[in-house]
Amino acid sequence: MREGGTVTFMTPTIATSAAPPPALAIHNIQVVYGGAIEAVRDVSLEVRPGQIVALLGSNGAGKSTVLKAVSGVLDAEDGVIEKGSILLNGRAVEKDPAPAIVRQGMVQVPEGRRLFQTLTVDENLITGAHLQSAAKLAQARDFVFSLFPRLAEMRQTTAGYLSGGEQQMVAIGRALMSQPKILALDEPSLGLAPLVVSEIFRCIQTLRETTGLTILLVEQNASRALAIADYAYIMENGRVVMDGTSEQLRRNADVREFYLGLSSQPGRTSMKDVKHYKRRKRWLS
Amino acid sequence: MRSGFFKQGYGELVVLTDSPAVKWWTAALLVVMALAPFVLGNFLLSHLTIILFTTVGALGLMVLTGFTGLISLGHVGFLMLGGYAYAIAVTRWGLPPEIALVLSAVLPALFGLIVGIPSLRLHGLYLAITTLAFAHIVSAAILAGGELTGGGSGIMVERPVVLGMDLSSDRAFYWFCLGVCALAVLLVLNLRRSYVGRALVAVRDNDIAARTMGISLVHYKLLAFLISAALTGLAGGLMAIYMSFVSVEGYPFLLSIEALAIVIVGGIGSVLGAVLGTVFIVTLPEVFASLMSFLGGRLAETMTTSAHEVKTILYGIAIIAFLRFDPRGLRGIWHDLRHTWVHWPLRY
Amino acid sequence: QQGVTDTEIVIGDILPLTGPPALLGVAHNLGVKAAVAEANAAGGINGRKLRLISEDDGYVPSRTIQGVRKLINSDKIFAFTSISGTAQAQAAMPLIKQTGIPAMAPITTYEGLYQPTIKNVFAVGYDMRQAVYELVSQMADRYPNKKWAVISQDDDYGQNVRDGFERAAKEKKLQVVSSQIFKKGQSDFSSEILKVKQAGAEALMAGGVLGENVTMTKELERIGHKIPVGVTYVSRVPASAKMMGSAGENVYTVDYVYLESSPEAKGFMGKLEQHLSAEERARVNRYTFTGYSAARALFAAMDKCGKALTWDCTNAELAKLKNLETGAMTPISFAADDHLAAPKLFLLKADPAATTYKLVQ
Amino acid sequence: MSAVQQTPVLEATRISKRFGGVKAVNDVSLKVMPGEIVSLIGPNGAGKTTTFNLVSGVLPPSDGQIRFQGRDTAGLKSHQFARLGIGRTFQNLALFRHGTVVENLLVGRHIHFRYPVWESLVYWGRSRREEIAAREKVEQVIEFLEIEELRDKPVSQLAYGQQKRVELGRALACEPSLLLLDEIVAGMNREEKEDIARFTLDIRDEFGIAVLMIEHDMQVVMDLSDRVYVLDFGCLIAEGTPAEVAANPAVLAAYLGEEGAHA
Amino acid sequence: MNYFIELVVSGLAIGAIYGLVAMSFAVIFKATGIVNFAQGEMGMLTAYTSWSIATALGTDAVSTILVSVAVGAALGLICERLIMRPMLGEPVLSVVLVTVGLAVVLRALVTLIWGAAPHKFAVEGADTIVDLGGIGLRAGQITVIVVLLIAIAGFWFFLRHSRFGVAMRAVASDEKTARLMGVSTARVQAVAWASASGLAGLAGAFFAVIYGLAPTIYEIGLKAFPATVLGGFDSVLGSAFSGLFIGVLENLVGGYLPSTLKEIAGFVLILVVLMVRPFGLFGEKRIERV
Ligand SMILES: Nc1ncnc2c1ncn2[C@@H]1O[C@H](COP(=O)(O)OP(=O)(O)OP(=O)(O)O)[C@@H](O)[C@H]1O
Ligand SMILES: Nc1ncnc2c1ncn2[C@@H]1O[C@H](COP(=O)(O)OP(=O)(O)OP(=O)(O)O)[C@@H](O)[C@H]1O
Ligand SMILES: CC(C)C[C@H](N)C(=O)O
Ligand SMILES: [Mg+2]
Ligand SMILES: [Mg+2]
Repeated sequence: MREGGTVTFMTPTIATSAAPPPALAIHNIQVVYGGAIEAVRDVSLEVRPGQIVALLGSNGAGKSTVLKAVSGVLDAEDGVIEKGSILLNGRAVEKDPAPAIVRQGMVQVPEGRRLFQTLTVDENLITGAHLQSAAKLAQARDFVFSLFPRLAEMRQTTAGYLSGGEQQMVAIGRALMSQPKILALDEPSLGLAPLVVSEIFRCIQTLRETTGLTILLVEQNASRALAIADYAYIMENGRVVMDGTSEQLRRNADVREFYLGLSSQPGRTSMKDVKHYKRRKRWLS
Repeated sequence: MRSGFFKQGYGELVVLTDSPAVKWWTAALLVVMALAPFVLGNFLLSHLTIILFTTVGALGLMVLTGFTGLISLGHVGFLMLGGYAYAIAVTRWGLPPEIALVLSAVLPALFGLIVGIPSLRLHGLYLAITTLAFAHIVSAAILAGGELTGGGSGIMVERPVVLGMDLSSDRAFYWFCLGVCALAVLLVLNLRRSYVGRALVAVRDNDIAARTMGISLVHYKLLAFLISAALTGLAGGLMAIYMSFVSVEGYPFLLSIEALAIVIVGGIGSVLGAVLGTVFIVTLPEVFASLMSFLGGRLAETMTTSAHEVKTILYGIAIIAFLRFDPRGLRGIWHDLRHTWVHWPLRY
Repeated sequence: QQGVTDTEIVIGDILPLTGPPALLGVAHNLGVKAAVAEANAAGGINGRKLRLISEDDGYVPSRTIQGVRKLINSDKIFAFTSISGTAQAQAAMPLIKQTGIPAMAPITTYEGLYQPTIKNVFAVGYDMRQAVYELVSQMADRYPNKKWAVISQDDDYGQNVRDGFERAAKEKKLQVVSSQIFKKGQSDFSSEILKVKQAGAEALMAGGVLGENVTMTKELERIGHKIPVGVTYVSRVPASAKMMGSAGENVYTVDYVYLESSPEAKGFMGKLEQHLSAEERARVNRYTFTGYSAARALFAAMDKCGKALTWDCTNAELAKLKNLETGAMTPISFAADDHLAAPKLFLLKADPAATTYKLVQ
Repeated sequence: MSAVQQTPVLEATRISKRFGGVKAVNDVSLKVMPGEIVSLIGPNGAGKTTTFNLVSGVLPPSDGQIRFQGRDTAGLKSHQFARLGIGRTFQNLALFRHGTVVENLLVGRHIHFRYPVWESLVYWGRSRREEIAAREKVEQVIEFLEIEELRDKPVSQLAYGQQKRVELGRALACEPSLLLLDEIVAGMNREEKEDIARFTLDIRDEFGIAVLMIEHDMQVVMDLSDRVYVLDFGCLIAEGTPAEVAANPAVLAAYLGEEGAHA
Repeated sequence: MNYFIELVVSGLAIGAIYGLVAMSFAVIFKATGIVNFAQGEMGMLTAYTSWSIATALGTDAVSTILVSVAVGAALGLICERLIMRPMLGEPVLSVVLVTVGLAVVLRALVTLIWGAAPHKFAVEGADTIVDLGGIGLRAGQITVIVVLLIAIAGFWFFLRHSRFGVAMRAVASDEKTARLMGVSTARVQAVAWASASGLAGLAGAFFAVIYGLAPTIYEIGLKAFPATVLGGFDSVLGSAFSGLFIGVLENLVGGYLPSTLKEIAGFVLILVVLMVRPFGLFGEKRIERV
């Protein structure tokens, strides 16, 4: 984002009261795919207004599944929330369809971009603002272009022809078009160049600071995520195995080794020096 | 529950089934099928015969649409070519029926190659429509075929003697179809588990990736059309023998659709699905017919004129309800049943 | 014999109950049903009640074969009161011939049904080819020195129309300027009719089944080419007259079945009233007459066989049938070497105002 | 690298690719020697994936020459590249999503089957033997990549990172002499990245496969690569050892940013 | 020359009906990515229903048109709600097959309710022959051409200037993600079905008025297929114009060549066109990338 500040299109939430109710609260959900595969078991987490909460975990841990459950799109993959509840601003939404959830101000940037390939960049953005008035649409679009100037040049390009990184920018921009109150990001830095990654994280932070946007962030880049998150959960094999403030986690030895790549000795280990393949599931104990 | 998760050689990994139970059941089914004519009445026997040769055709479409993902709305064209190839070979050229049956597979296969050529450039519905156009053109050509094809009047064919079997007996014809069908199922199963079958599926799922694996799209799409058309043509030949008559009107567009229905209801991409789908789609209308005469009694008599409509409506609703209930098709239901059976009372 | 029990005789018919000519098949079926109801009301045939099984072939020959096979092999019927359209009957003939089951062929009569005589097949009606020949000849007499065109369907039925037309054209030395064949099921005839006009034709033989003929006359009207049109008796139903409307002013046909309004048909219409529901009566047309007549002829023969009802006896009795009055058409007779009951033909002209056809004197 | 005379596995000379008016790749030359791990980096949209597409035959170059082990690839059909010994993974997963993991890997071995098509219908004798041999090879790959538990799962049911691993397996099953990896560690956590890094090194060391990879993760690039090429707007802007490249101001400006270099 | 013009003009009249049906195919495809095989049947059912309504309530031309649009749209909504809605998100082929099932049901339903006999759909003035410089056209035929032009203009405006049009395409492109963005895919589908059935209903009603009411009207669906393909499956306007074009082509073929060729003229044409443009004349190109 070009020097912050100018972002005024979102109504700031009042983040004053001592313990505001969580913007998003998940209680003990269990998700089953195809009536047979249990992908998420007994997961609970909470995101307070204005917080950035990170959700970390290895491949297949169930992070994306949690986000899909929150957004109400599990049914498209034959998944169901078997147990538990999801509260958005105190309202149970686990049975709501996706558009209803968007209307309540929660939008997701899905994993793997999932652009509307045959539509142009502009049309992708317009779809993102589907529930917005025309005036707000223009405003939101200007904001997105200020965030990703590269997209402004590619407005009329068919999205399917963009490079991976450009697609990711469109995906994030598209979600921002609806001016959400809660934003769920599934691996936003995936496939982005370092310069852009920095930019994205800076922008997430600025968004939060200037607009009070609440953010649930699924990331593999743990050091980045922990750097901006207030609180974080770590998932393994469909369960939350650890949670705490970013500070606490950053100090945890396991997290340091397996997520931040910092061994007990000072200094960074070169990837070349990793001598053996590490085994998973040690969190299960 | 099955045991035997431990394999002693890699050979065991490529077998069609590693379950003794499945082997036993298959053998039992074959024996029962072979003995069926001794117990079944005329009607059921001819119904089974229809199922058998329809399965052969359905397998053909399964190879093309199910494996390779090329949707065809014109399979009735291959069926028609197969039927006419047989009829013309036997009645016009006086060829022996064995050779005529081979022709009924070969001629459509050649046409399959021609129809396949557009598939290299066209995708999805556009290809589907070209196959539809092909079927239309075939029927127009046959109508204009004069003496050779009998134009609009069609050709009568007698039930032949094939390999010493006199097919004019319904039983003999049943056994013949059973043999052909079993062979076709086996061949397609083998095809599916070989590199050829995997290449076809790869083309369906991701043609660019398939190309980088060294799979030539031209080669395999044409191959799919070739095999598919040959099987469907053979089914056409059998159907001509069964009907003893070929005419252009005997091959309405609806047959293409029913073939697709078989493939989809059965479960895309599965040989078992093709078989189950055929049984389902071929039997469904008969079930409704007998249901109506059973329930109807006098009612059925008074509504003879609407009976056909009621039957058709029930048929349509059954298909809709079925897909609504389980869009993965019969194969999906089959897997669920098996899963429940194996895991019960646990759910996961 | 199959289909016969102590109390019951099962008979069957196969007809286009769906598809383009369903109107005709359904009406025909009603005629058969009326005959069955009448016979049953009178105590059945030698004490056995009749039961009718109707099969639909949708006007598709291959389905006719299947249906015939089903009726003979599964339903085990004793006899056929009717065998579908021309191409359909043609396709089913070998099967019927082979089994020897008594079969009436009252829907469209053509040479293949009776020449050479088939032991168990009896055609009730006027030969289609012959009828077209008569029609064209009579029209040629009324409208001498006209240039002619013919448009016909691309199947056996159309072939019969063409054959009859060509014979008439040859004998009457007609100048034929356009001869077109259309694909069964076609609905738009604008190019065909423009072609007729372009060729300078002054009279047309329209060889469609029903809707096709209607569309052709309406197209003629639209392009302002008012010429006399001949249609086959197949089209001689109220619906066609109604649909042609003012375009039907110059439409001729020949038929051997009494007009619904004629005095001869009065008794028959009364019977229909008795045996059919109001809803069914709304569907009645000339095919009801043919269905009834054929069934009556069959029943008469079966009746003569007495208790020992067999196929051979029925076939033999049918061949001996003389001057059977049905009240629906002129009397029916067969002979051992003549299985065509060719009743008398009348020349008819459409009467758009009354949405029917009327006799031409 | 010892012998200078060695023929490069891959040698692209001044290749370009235009899409309509856009020059996605502009006059790029690059070379991969046997046993090398080479990285291709650059900002988003720089043309890296397009370069891969050219090199692996997915797209024909508008200009330039691509030699593979000394052999000119001009005029080759795209499916023929695999037979030259090029295996690759895709940035946006391109698995055969209806198949299981094993089936996907077996497709990877496609070019190694020798028996004629019709024998597949028989599945006996030669065809069966070859199928068994292929299966054996695939099991080795599965073992190597430690995806035993996923073996019979349909790939559509796998999580993103698992799918990437299967893609790697599929490319390995090809037994290529050059492996192209397009952002393979994207979407993996540190631990998994280390695994992949280890695999990559082993692939090179044990199987002698040269690797050309596109990567945005600088640690992986810096730690593994023997050499690095940097693309920007379709043009090569730098080339050299990781350290040289990381110090290049043009690269810093266009790609790494101040902090990226040591992130 | 006059002969040629007469062929062309008559072709436009039937082509306008193809055009309406072709448009309706394209509308549903554009919004949901599926082909509705019951489109011709929707037209037929609408024609019959409108006929029943018209015979009961009198038959002036304008109200007949309005009734058929309304009936068509209502039928579309009902089918969407009862049959298509539950199929949202299911594999394309399954959904397409459901429409085939629907077609079978509707076809039989029409015969069941109204019988197989053809009827005249009499609309005041529809049969009047209007003389256009020596060429006679029935008022009904002229009206259908005009109606097609109005529909083209309407849809052009709708697709060009409304965000709903964009949302429709988004749904067709990726249903799940569209929902993530707050697009109610159900509503998009409902609107698509309603408007497509309205178009098909118009086509069916006009066909019935011009050629008579018969249970074979559904064949306009099959006849309009080539038009949709020619225009491009996702090109609503392209399909409309292609309908006109195919109507004219058929007539010219019928007029100058043996008339049996007329039935396959459209199909032969699309074969040729697709070889040159694999996605129709105005269709969107498929994205092929890795
Ligand atoms: N559609 C599906 N059907 C069946 N199983 C699924 C499906 N989607 C995911 N799974 C399974 O659920 C588990 C969790 O998947 P999920 O995508 O949530 O993981 P993730 O934490 O997001 O991993 P990644 O970091 O790789 O994206 C995985 O083991 C996966 O195999
Ligand atoms: N098939 C295509 N048609 C049109 N433009 C294309 C096509 N493929 C790529 N491009 C364009 O070429 C440029 C380079 O794309 P490419 O995918 O090679 O980038 P990249 O370096 O891989 O980027 P990233 O790191 O984001 O994946 C982009 O601007 C993209 O929009
Ligand atoms: C009942 C009618 C359909 C008969 C028609 N004339 C035919 O012979 O084909
Ligand atoms: Mg994920
Ligand atoms: Mg890329």
